[in-house]
Amino acid sequence: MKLHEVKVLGRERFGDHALLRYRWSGVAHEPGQFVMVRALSSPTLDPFLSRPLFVHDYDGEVVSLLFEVRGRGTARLAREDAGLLVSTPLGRGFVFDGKEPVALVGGGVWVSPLKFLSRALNTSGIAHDIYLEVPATASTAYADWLSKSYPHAVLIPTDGSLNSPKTVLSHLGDFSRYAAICASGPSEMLARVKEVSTVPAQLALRERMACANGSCYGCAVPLWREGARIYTRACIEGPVFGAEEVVDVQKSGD
Amino acid sequence: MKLHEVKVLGRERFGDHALLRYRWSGVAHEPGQFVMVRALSSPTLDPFLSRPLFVHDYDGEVVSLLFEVRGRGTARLAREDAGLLVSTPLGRGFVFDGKEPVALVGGGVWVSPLKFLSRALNTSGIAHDIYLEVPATASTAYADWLSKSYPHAVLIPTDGSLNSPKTVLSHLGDFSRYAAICASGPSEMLARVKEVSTVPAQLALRERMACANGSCYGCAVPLWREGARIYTRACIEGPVFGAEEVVDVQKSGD
Amino acid sequence: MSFGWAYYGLFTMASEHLEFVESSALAVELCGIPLATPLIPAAGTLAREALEDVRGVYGAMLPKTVTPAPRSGNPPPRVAEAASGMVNSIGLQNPGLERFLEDLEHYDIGAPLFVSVAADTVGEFAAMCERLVGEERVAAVELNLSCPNVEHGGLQFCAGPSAVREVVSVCRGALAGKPMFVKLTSERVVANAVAAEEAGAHALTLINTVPALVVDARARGVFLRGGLSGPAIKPVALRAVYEVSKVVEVPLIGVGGVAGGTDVAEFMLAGATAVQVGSGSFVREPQVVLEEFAAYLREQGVFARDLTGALAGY
Amino acid sequence: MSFGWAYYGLFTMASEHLEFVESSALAVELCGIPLATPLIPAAGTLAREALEDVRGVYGAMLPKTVTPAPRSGNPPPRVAEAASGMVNSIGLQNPGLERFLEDLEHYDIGAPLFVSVAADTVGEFAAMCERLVGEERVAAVELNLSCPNVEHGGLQFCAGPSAVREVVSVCRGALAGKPMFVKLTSERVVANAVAAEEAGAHALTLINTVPALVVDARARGVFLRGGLSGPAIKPVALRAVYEVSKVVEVPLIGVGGVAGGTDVAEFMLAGATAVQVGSGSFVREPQVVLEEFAAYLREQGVFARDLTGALAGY
Ligand SMILES: Cc1cc2nc3c(=O)[nH]c(=O)nc-3n(C[C@H](O)[C@H](O)[C@H](O)COP(=O)(O)OP(=O)(O)OC[C@H]3O[C@@H](n4cnc5c(N)ncnc54)[C@H](O)[C@@H]3O)c2cc1C
Ligand SMILES: Cc1cc2nc3c(=O)[nH]c(=O)nc-3n(C[C@H](O)[C@H](O)[C@H](O)COP(=O)(O)OP(=O)(O)OC[C@H]3O[C@@H](n4cnc5c(N)ncnc54)[C@H](O)[C@@H]3O)c2cc1C
Ligand SMILES: Cc1cc2nc3c(=O)[nH]c(=O)nc-3n(C[C@H](O)[C@H](O)[C@H](O)COP(=O)(O)O)c2cc1C
Ligand SMILES: Cc1cc2nc3c(=O)[nH]c(=O)nc-3n(C[C@H](O)[C@H](O)[C@H](O)COP(=O)(O)O)c2cc1C
Ligand code: FES
Ligand code: FES
Repeated sequence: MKLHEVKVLGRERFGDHALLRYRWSGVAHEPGQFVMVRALSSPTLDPFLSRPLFVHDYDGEVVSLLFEVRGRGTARLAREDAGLLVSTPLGRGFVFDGKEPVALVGGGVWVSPLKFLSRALNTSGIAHDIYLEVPATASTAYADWLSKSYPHAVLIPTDGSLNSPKTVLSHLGDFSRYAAICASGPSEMLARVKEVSTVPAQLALRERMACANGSCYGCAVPLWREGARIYTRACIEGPVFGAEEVVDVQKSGD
Repeated sequence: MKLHEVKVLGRERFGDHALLRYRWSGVAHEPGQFVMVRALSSPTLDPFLSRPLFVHDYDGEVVSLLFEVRGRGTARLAREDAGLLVSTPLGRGFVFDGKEPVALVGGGVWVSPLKFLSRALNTSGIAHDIYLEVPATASTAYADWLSKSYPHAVLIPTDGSLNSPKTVLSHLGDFSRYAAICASGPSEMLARVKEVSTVPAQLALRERMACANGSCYGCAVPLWREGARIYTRACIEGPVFGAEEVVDVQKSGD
Repeated sequence: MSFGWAYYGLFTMASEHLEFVESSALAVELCGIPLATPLIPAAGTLAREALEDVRGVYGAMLPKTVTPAPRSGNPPPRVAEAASGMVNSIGLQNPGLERFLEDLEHYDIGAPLFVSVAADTVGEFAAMCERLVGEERVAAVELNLSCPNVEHGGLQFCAGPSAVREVVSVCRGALAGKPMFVKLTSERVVANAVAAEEAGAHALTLINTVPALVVDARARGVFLRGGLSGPAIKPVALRAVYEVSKVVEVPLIGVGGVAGGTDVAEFMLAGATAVQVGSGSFVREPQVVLEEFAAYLREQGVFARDLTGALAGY
Repeated sequence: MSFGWAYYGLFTMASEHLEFVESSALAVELCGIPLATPLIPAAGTLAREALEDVRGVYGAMLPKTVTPAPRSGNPPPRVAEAASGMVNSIGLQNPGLERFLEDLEHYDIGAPLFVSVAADTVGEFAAMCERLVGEERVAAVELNLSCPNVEHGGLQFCAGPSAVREVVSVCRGALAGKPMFVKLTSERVVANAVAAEEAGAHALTLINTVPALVVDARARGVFLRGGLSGPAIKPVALRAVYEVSKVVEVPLIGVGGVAGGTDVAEFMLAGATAVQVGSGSFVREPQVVLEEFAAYLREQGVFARDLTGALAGY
């Protein structure tokens, strides 16, 4: 996969979370798409694989990525001095038929793509509400940043240990008020949205990835297609899927 | 092996060569000793092993290392932004019985330990001459730096392709003018010093190292000991050996 | 034998594509099949959706292993990272031989097409070979023997020389002279290689992934049981190629951990005629690997085909 | 079964040394031998000149493999770097058994002493064991079977189950009940492990280095033919421990690529009772590895001995 060296415009840290902004003059991003990234200083060996991250925001010139520092890869990305290599935007994002209002439902760091989605809906004049879970494990710094960054969102503090999926959904109340749901959260929340939503829902799924171009068949997502259960590839057919076609939400994406 | 994080005071580049200075308040270094070093940003995997480097100079507070950028490890060390991890001084260096004058003979990047050696001889008031080969492959920047850094040395430009060992030795002329020879250069030069020196010579050898504390038996140097040919460990019994006890100089140290 | 680089005539490296006026610097021949470059994608690491950038880079195309019937593959997780590599357990997800053949035109990169096959029984292996022998678009068949033989209690076809000999000789008969590569793992590779050659293999592909386990210490669970690939296994793969090259006559195809141009050279020096790129292509562009390899050839003043086995002791 | 960390009473991590008021958090038992920590140096990776910093870190001492007569070892180069690891070919340089035993006191780190042995023939193996059986300072003997059997054309003692069975049963007899560990490579590890257990091994050490080759592309030469170790082989070693743990009853000692505290946990979860640290100790302090492992135990609220085999599926 070809990665492009980009100019990092800024790095911010909120506890274990980081926001990274870079200039992008290539092909335009769509909400729900992701990019493969790696630190410039680790071209091959440590860590070996590039990391998939949702496009958190994109204004036509600047892309931002929001991530949690978990392991070797994200630790490197968060380091101040590291240059950045990124792919072009990958996969299929959220799709709209213009019906409104739309509910955006998110939780944890997975709220990331909803920012860009909200921007796109605003541009298209599509009414929407945002409901975001803030797990108890999130740092105050991240929680504060979330409330500033999503000023119109309903923020729902949850008991993170269980990822309390009911909490955000109970705030949302009657699904039928909405024309559609777009969800990006921990696997239990997504599973719950799939289970209970009475209106069309789209789920931003994650799965372990290696190639991110359809070659390795690593990022398998079980779907119903023409009545049969098949594994499709999240990197080229997703990461956003219609909830009804997803067989079940795998926890290996958490 | 325990490595210590040190404050890098400066990095200079001369073509493919680099000089790195750091503050050191631990146990004092001796001329001919070496340290194991690695970039702070690569604690384990890439590259895996630490790199052995001679102590180029040491004034009681600041250590400097002179190295050629060859592969992954030295490339990292030469990068401006990398922090540094270093071991305490390791191995056995040059030894003196006070006889003078002494000839210091070096070539290529291996001239490195002779700087510190010259400083120590000056301190002890031992007269010495320095003869340094400058291979044709060296950059002008490095050649210029050498002539500034070793102002009293006889610099001998050589046809680097053959490492022309005769050249430096012919400049040196009659060995018997000297009480001792201390050599640090490419393997062919060291082999030649061993072969032709008529006075006691000490050779600063290198060999591939992994542990640098005697554990792995990787850094084998063939020696004559009590009439038998044995392999000793350069990291704890060397890297400086008496030429007469060395069976032959291995090119795997180049 | 080596030629000065000047011999190549004009050699220019464009930013996007290599252009050889004398392109024979990179060309090799494998079982009589001319390859424009010695690089081949490793089976299972290049899908038809990702062929855009590899035209002119690979000397042949080799799609993911195909089985007689469609396979849906293993549940996720299927991939995990390891030190300098990765572990995978895909489970041979593929559309099955018939459907694969219907879509064969999608694998056209303007280079010979090789097809990797696997099956549960020797009989099924033979049937696939019989189906492929008349397929003119298929220049060679690679037998993937790192799959369980259901007739032998699930032991792999490459578990030992006798199992290898059986499946290879049957496929050799079924393929009636069409070039057949036999792909082995590092386990018992010398004995298996000899058996494969004796049974009629035209070339050997060395090596498949190395059995591995990834444990999640925090979850205290097995994360993945699969095969290790990537730079971590390069020294193991090089050793396999080197040892096997001393005991067989057939050409070898080296695979395992190639991620740069000198890796390609190392495999050829150790005895390989062609080299496959797998996981390395996930982190570096095959195009760049080829450019680096071409630069190496230029620096050393040799042709690719002269590297094979041209290894001195240290 | 797991206990809350509070159970340990006072647990303080000093900057230089671990201090356990309730030190049983780290303790394990191996073949009836109590070890204060589950860490053991891997044979050949800790010399008597380097024991200063490992007191209290290792639960037992294990010096480099000893042979009946002195060996001078291989000519250099003997070590080379690889991706996330290294390759070595030391050639068992050692002073020979008698001289080694004379110097035995130099290996005292205040912990049980294990001795690794290798020989050219089964008879020599047996003779070494007979010499060691009466040596009270030696708590256990590890048979290093990754060495060539000169009576069998240079094939390794661990080339296959029948060879393993022969040498292990003879040594078992010679050792008359003294704990005997049998060290195997990853090749054919399950079959060899079963054979070793049947022949009387008290524990199995898994794995030795993986056969590897390092090529110098610029010099167009073999740089080193040896064994790969380090993090690169960790997934291979974990797999060996895991698969073997399912088919044998004897305790396992995991080794391969340990360079941090969670690596230790991974090996124990996969089925190991104790864990050896080899090349990892060249790049990280064993002391730090132990501290990280202790922190892991505290975080998870478990005792070391409870980890062995406590692995769930994902
Ligand atoms: C389509 C997609 C979009 C994503 N977007 C974001 C995002 O916007 N913000 C964010 O914080 N995280 C996101 N993730 C998850 C993110 O990729 C992982 O958290 C990250 O890779 C962990 O890397 P690491 O180096 O910190 O962890 P390590 O533990 O070092 O990772 C080891 C390996 O596991 C993979 N991995 C680990 N966790 C996950 C995971 N949850 N999902 C997939 N692969 C994983 C890594 O990519 C790597 O290959 C996304 C994942 C996918 C698939
Ligand atoms: C005692 C001693 C002192 C040394 N002092 C100096 C010095 O002052 N200046 C200097 O430039 N070089 C010195 N060297 C050599 C230096 O260690 C190597 O040039 C360096 O390790 C190459 O590392 P790399 O990452 O650039 O190369 P890589 O090719 O990435 O190295 C791969 C592996 O080979 C080893 N290696 C490569 N070349 C050599 C070599 N010539 N000798 C030993 N190991 C090698 C590396 O340490 C590493 O383990 C010394 C070597 C020894 C043993
Ligand atoms: C994701 C993935 C899928 C693979 N699928 C196959 C396959 O279908 N058939 C096969 O013979 N080998 C398969 N392999 C093994 C590779 O072809 C190759 O032998 C191995 O990965 C070592 O090469 P590498 O280190 O360059 O990846 C696969 C490897 C990976 C990483
Ligand atoms: C330099 C070196 C020397 C070794 N010598 C021996 C030895 O004498 N006997 C033995 O059984 N194993 C020996 N080994 C193998 C190790 O004990 C261990 O099995 C292997 O290195 C894998 O562990 P690691 O990845 O932690 O190094 C040696 C390994 C290295 C790196
Ligand atoms: S990540 Fe390889 S197919 Fe999706
Ligand atoms: S480097 Fe290990 S013994 Fe010298």
